[in-house]
Amino acid sequence: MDSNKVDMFILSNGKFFESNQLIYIREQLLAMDDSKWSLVQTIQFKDPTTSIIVSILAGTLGIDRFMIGDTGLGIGKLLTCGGIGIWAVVDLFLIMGATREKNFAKFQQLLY
Amino acid sequence: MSSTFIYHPTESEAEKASNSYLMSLIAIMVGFPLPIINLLATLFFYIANRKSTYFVRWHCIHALLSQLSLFVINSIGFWWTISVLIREDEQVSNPYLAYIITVFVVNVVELGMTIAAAIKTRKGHHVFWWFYGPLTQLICKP
Amino acid sequence: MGISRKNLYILIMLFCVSGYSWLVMHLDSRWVNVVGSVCVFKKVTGIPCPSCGATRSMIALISGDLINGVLWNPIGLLLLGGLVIFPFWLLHDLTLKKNSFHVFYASVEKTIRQKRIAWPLIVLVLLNWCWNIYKGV
Amino acid sequence: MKKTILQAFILLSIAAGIYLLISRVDWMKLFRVEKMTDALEQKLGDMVWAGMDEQSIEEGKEYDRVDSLVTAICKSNGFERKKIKLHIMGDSEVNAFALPDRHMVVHTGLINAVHNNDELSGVLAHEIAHMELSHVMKKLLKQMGYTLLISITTGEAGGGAIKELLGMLSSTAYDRKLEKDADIKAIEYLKKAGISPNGFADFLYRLGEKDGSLGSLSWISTHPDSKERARYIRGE
Repeated sequence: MDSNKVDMFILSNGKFFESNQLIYIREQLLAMDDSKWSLVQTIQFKDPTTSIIVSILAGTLGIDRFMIGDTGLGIGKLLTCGGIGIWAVVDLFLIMGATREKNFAKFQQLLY
Repeated sequence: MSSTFIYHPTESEAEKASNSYLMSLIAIMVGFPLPIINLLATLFFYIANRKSTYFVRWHCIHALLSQLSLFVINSIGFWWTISVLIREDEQVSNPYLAYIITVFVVNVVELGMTIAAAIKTRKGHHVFWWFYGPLTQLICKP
Repeated sequence: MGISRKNLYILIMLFCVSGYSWLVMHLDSRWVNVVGSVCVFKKVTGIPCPSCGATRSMIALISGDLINGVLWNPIGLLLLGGLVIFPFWLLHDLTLKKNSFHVFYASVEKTIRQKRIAWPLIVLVLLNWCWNIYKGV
Repeated sequence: MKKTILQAFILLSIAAGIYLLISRVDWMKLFRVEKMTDALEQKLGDMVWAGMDEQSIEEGKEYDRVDSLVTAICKSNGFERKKIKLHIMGDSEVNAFALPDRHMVVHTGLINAVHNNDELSGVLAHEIAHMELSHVMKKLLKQMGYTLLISITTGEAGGGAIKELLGMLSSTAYDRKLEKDADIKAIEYLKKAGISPNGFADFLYRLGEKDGSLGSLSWISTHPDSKERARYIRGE
């Protein structure tokens, strides 16, 4: 794929991934067929900043987990009052990483 | 004190390691009268990150160990306070007041060190506390 | 995608261990008086969260009081059911090296994500929440 | 490994050292714990009393009778009579209780229930013992601590708490150990005043029988095992 396009993608979507994943993503994109470009552009990534805000506001209700697609964990959190508060606190610091992992998994699905 | 780590951590590693310290601070505030909350929180944080890179794991354990000793000290203070408040044969006494003040001092020192550690690890520096550092080194292998 | 088998099993084990220790703590009524509500949501907003009262519900259920158990919060029924069933299920899976629970979990997650299942569930949770607030749990 | 153990040992010693150093200071004196407790007691006493003022009778035949008995006990035991604020209340309930800051409340129901002055002296000595042993404040502080704890943890602090607290006091529900302590002290006071504790024992025994003629028996309902108490008072 054209390196210009790849750099544009990295620039606009960089915040959705871990910094160490970006190198890998860049390599994958460069090796990718041009026909997939439109597909790459249509993927909706979740913003880690949004998820941490949701986590702060409604973490004890598990909304943050529902949002990034961990439905089971969200239910667990909802039913246990955010893991008696402890899980909610821990998740406050995990949710951004978890969101990026989800985004990365989504990107990887595209490759196969 | 801080020293160099065996490798230079990336930005995301530094952030996660720093989070482990930050989280212990928040957990103390959320669970205030109960000392076990911060211990459990750091433990769960470590479990969630146990597959992470060496730098992140190292700092999770570092934070966990420091919270563990804090938990012991604070628990004694907590239950002593409860018994002073509830039991008829336990009164506010000089040893009690001295202990509570000691607990306070220890917690403030810990608080300062944790904040410093959170800032330093965020910048990618390796924080290495006296006693806790070598202990973590023993537990956490690359 | 989704949670790995190992992570799920660790999580469920954590849930069971902490759930049982939580219940044992609450069997001693003095503990309830000393600690009171731990719900962060209730402390901050002043209104009970959807699962507030679940502990009291479970305590009532354990002592055989089915009616009060449901009245406190039906979620207690779900949680207690999980606490009773999960350990056996996990034990079965781990000893026979199977992954039936993981499969079950994944299928539940998939089912729940379907809109025609999700919406009624959300409404149910919200109704239960309203009931909780009305009861003043 | 060895170094880490050594460091652990040093760290523990430092912590212990800090504690020992801090405990050298007399914090009780520094924080004026006792003085603050006294001031609090006075305030609480005034507060409780403010709510009961109207029903109190501070003169008349019954007041004089109780007053003379209290004075007699105080005199022979070397207590300052002036410090005890005696209040008689027109209430048919058989009850007497001590409030913070040495307010002593005696119901007319109790005065009518006793057969003679010895019996009345026994009850009065018991309440004075509660005051002298600072049971009132001890109990109140525990109750306050408890309420405080609950309000911190549940976040449901309110005006109801303090009201409940004061209600607790008038019910005189002390725990068993404090009651026994007060009984033993009361016997001591009675003996010094030259009054036979048998009267007190008789009274307790009668309460234990739950004699219908006594009317409402709140004093006894909060003081359990009155027959047993009568027995050990006789045995002394």
